[in-house]
Amino acid sequence: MPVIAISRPETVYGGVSGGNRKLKRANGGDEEDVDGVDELEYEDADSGSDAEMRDLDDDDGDANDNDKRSGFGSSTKGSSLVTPGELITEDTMWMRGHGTFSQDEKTFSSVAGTITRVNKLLSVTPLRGRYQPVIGDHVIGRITEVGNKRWKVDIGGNQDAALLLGSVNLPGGVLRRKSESDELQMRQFLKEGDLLNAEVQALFSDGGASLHTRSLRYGKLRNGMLVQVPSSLIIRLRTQLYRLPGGVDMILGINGYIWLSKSSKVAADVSITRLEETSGLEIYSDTNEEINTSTRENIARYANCIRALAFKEVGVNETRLIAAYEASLAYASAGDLIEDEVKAILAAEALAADRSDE
Amino acid sequence: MKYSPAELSYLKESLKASPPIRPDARLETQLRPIEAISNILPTANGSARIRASDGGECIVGVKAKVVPTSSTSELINVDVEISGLKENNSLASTLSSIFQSTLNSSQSLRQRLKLTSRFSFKLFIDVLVLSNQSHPLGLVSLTIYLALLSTKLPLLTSSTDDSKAEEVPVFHDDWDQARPLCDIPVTQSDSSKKSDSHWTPPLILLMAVVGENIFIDPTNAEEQVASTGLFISWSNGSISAPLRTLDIGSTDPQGISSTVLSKAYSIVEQCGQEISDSLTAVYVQDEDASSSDF
Amino acid sequence: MNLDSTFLSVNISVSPFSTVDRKKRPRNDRRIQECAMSIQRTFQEAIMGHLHSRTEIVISLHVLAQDGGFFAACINATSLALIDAGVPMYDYVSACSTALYDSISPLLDPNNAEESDLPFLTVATIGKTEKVSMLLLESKVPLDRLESLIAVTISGCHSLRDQMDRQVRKHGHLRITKRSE
Amino acid sequence: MPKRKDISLNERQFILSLLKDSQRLDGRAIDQFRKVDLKFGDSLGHAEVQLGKTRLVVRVSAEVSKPYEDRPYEGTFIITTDVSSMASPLFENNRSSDDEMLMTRLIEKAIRRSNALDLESLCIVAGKSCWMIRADVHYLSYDGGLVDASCIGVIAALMHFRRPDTSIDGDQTIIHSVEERVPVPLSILHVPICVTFSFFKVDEVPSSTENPVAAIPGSGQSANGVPTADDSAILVIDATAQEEALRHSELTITINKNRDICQIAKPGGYSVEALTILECANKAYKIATNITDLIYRRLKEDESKRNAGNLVPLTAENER
Amino acid sequence: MSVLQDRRRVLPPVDTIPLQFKEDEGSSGSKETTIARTRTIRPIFIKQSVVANASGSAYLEVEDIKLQCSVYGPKPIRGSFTQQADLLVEAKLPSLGQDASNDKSASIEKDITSFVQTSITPGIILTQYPKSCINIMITVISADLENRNFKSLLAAATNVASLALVDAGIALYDIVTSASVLLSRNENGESLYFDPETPRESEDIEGVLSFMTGQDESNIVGMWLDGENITSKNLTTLTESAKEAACQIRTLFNGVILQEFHDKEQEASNSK
Repeated sequence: MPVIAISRPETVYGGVSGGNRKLKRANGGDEEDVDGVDELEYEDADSGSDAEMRDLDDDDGDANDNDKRSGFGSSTKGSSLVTPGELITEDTMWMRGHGTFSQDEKTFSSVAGTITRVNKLLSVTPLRGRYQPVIGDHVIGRITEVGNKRWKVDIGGNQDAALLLGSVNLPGGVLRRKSESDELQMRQFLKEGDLLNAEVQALFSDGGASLHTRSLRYGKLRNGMLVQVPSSLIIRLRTQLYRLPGGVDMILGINGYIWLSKSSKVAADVSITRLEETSGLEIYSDTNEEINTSTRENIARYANCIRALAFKEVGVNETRLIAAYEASLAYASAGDLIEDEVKAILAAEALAADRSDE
Repeated sequence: MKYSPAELSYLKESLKASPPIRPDARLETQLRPIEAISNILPTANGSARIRASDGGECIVGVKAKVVPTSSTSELINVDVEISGLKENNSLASTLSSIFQSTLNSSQSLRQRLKLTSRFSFKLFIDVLVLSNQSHPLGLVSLTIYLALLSTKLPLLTSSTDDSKAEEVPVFHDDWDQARPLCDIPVTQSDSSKKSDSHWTPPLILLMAVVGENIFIDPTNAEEQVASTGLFISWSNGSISAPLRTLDIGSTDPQGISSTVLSKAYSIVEQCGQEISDSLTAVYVQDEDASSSDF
Repeated sequence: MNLDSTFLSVNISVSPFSTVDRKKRPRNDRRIQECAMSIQRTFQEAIMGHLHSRTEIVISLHVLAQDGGFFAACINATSLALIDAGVPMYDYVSACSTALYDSISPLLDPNNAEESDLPFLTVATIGKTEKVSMLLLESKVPLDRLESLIAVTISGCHSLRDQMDRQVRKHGHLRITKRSE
Repeated sequence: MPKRKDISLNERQFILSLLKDSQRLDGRAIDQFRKVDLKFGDSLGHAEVQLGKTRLVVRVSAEVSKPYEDRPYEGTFIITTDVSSMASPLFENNRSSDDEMLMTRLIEKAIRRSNALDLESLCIVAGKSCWMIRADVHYLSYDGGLVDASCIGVIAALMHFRRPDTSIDGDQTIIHSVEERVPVPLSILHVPICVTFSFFKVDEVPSSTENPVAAIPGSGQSANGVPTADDSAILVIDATAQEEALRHSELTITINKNRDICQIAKPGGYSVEALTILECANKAYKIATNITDLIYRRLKEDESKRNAGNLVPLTAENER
Repeated sequence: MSVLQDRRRVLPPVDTIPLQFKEDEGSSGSKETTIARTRTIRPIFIKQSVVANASGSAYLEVEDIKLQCSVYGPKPIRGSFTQQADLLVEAKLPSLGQDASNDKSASIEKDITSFVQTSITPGIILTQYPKSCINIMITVISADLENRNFKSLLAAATNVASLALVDAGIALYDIVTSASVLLSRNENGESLYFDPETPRESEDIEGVLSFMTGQDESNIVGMWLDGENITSKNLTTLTESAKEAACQIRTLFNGVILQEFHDKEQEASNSK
């Protein structure tokens, strides 16, 4: 196995600003790569950049651009791509959602992304962007600040979410009133850096969110590690808790934070009546359980599989992840999974499995 | 970034185990994949850009200037800028000082920069760390290595002996006549054919120590649970100065044993050559690519 | 600070190796600071900041090589980066510069040598309008030549807007196909 | 141009609606420059400018210094702008805000970069010694238009200033005292004048008489700043402090009597039609002509006052 | 402000150059002493509690190296909560105004800071002081940076910081001591010197290592080796001999600390 895998870049710095020499250097002659990166990949990227160069050369200083606008009309179909300032529709029947703005009764896009329509609501989903909380989302967050009767939680959104002292389970039962002594020992429950899973309870008008952990499914996370992927790769499903082969549990936070941990003995869902018995101070414990080597290895392997899916921008779900995991078993050392070409293979396997599943 | 106690203890136990389990299942001696390219800056004598798989990115530009040899004791100037941090912050100045002293202590590099009895080239190595998740030392070292490999100096056309009459050096106009600063082996891993004058830039490898285990190219999480950071330099096929411990942001710094130290030594001995060969291959390829353009 | 809108902060760092002669610029160089501030004010107007109150967007620009059009390139790069980050904007902001040659003919997108000898002006527009969002002229130009200079520059901006749009689309399609494979 | 001052909502609406009807609080027309009051002090190179309630003093001084290495044949010239809380509590001492930085840059570009002062005439011995001219601007009171006023002050003070004469004797440079030889005026190549235009968005301005322009249909999004096709901004010349705090963007044009634009700066903000900018340039030219004439008139008055007591007038020395 | 310039003082002409004094000959130490002394350290003068208003302080002198270190803290920090104390080390070189290259002395200060910080942090029980910070200021009163061994200065700086920490009564796992060594290599073979005075020659290896000598395992807390072609055997020799030297220093320190403690107790009982 190589100590280090080095690939050469697919794209180059800004086509608009750079000198030609820079572009040629990076694009020319990619016949052989350093350590066997997928040939096809390269050629694709290459021809792309070549075309890019031609475009720039041809059009330099050419102010005539009417040919472009004609393409805009087609944007009403399917999952077509729109860019900021592009006219989406002149029809006034549509309600304007995220990613749009209106002017003279016309609707324009404000981001680069794809158009989505739900009934009469027209919105544009950006290709990239930070997580936008929705009520009911199961998310994973990290405490950034302990404040006055509330914690600030990083959930990968534009703003930190708030977790009120009143929205968590405290030792001694769920329905207990929060006392002043609770307020003083907030840092004993959750402190800066702690990870927890929670549900988005409410949204504020300024885009902020508030969370709650009033269920045994939620609370502090232990016995494992976190993997982060873009939130756009996670699909909202009925449940976000999965038990994976190999003794690993996964919580798929809608915000793209994924928690992999040792399978717990208790079933994921506990009836609400048993809540009080189980919510001692140990739910805020920082000590991990005994975790054996094979579980640790599996967790690392799953983490690499998730990273492989994210690398190819493949949405993460249970079927795909298990398929990727099974495909990864062909590599005895999970360390091989960090190479780009292996990642691509795993992602392809995952997609194939998902398709045949349907 | 701050981690939770549970995460840190999970990580520490995994890394202390025998064999250790890294969070990305890498071997102790395995580096993360990188994306590298040399000669990206038209205004520099040599340059390189490396992107790490965790999003870290570093750009290095090398520029040479003719100076009277007597005017300066240091012929190599290294300047590190880290995006998002203030100018002259301690991380950037630590890095500058590490690379500056390492490169300046190399006699053969100084020899190569000498032009005439009165004049030499002075190298300005400017490092720009665009983003870094983990400690940038390793990334910067790889990029400087590649940038120095790609560095070319114009060919001197005036006489090399100016001890009698002072004469400002004159150079050849044709860039194709420029000579490379470093020796590039014709075939890779052909390190046996080394002569005394052979010189390649030093490579500094950063490692994290956790318990009795050593991890090359540590991730941010690994750095936090490490006892200490350790870096060892690989130069011209052997271990060279500096060997140093380094604070890499451990939450619980501890001492290390001499067994661990010798283990680190053998790890660098094992993979130093392979890493420098891989980077040389990148340069050779970039060179071929650019020459086929013309 | 205005809490009703996103706060943009712009940092420009110019690498010492970006010019032919190595030159280390202090980060508080006033020309660079002025440039950063103009970019901040230009984009504050172009992004829909009211959607993200109490937030900050940090824009870091690193200039690696310079050969004219410094300011314009910074603006165009910022535009593309904001779109890539999914920040809602009314339209692309595109910028371009034009030099005046021989006191008569406008010269679009001058390079370094041309910029140092000729007067030139930089204009930024939001979308394809005749409206000027940012305008900077730092050298002497006869009043009667101003109109043609601005006109040429605006058309340059419009052309750049289309070129940028093409790249964004190309990149977007690539990502969509990647995702729906 | 200090950091935004808080203005009550009522005040804001009142000022904006007045502007919409082309009226201003101080009774000026929206494109009227305030009366410039220019005085010279007893010493040479001391000018005082008053623009409405804005007041400043400029003091020019000269000393012998060493030229920059890369420009051995030129003297040096620096302008310092010292905005302190004396002018207005909005300014903090020793801390320059972004706006102050822009202002300093503008004055510098208008006068120094436009070569209003002939630097080569300041050279004494090439590469060895030269005159360093220094213009210190002190602000006494602030009510908008700092750039415009400073520019008038600096250029007038430079024209008023006389530096000691020098002569070279072998490798010695002799600086003659005022008593010994008549001091020499600086060589001013042209007179740049700054005019600042302020723009206000139409759609944010409630009209006092009619209902608001082009009602935007109640969409979820506020229509703030949407560049609509037919609105044009309200253009105001020489804004007061209040107007400066409310404006949506500004444009500073520096122009001289020879119809040379020395500098234009519109650092972002609300967009303006290109044609409006041309219109502004033409207006700026007219204003600049008037102000230039005023400066010359005042200089002449000052000179005749100074010469009144003198037996020998200095005209022969000055006319060149 | 357009230029940063001191306007309160009358400045000298722009092209002024500072005064330069003639080299004082024969002041630099002769090399013979180094050769004579191999596996012993130079005599050290130590004094604790030298700065009255610091929490703890120490003074250390080895020939031309004169160092003073003061410790302030633990004191509370403002802002967000921290689980353990922040340690802040700062080193200051003598600024005699004669050093034209300010950059260089800044980089030396950084080197001292970074080495001392790495070395002494593992010795301090930081978790005992949450939401607080400990400041360690090392002042180099005198040191010849040009002709003397820099590693020996680093070792001395670490040692003086350790002593100051003890004086401040801060909870420690162990006292960190540091020693410099030089392995000279030439055709006659290898020879080893403790606490070298002069910098290494091109073939030599020099280094400084910090230890927590009270612990059997994992006791290397800081290391900096310089030299070319370092073999695995060289490494072992250097670490082992540095440890021996560090132990010597530790023994010395123990005596001083105990003596100081006794003196204080004596004083306290006398005053009663």
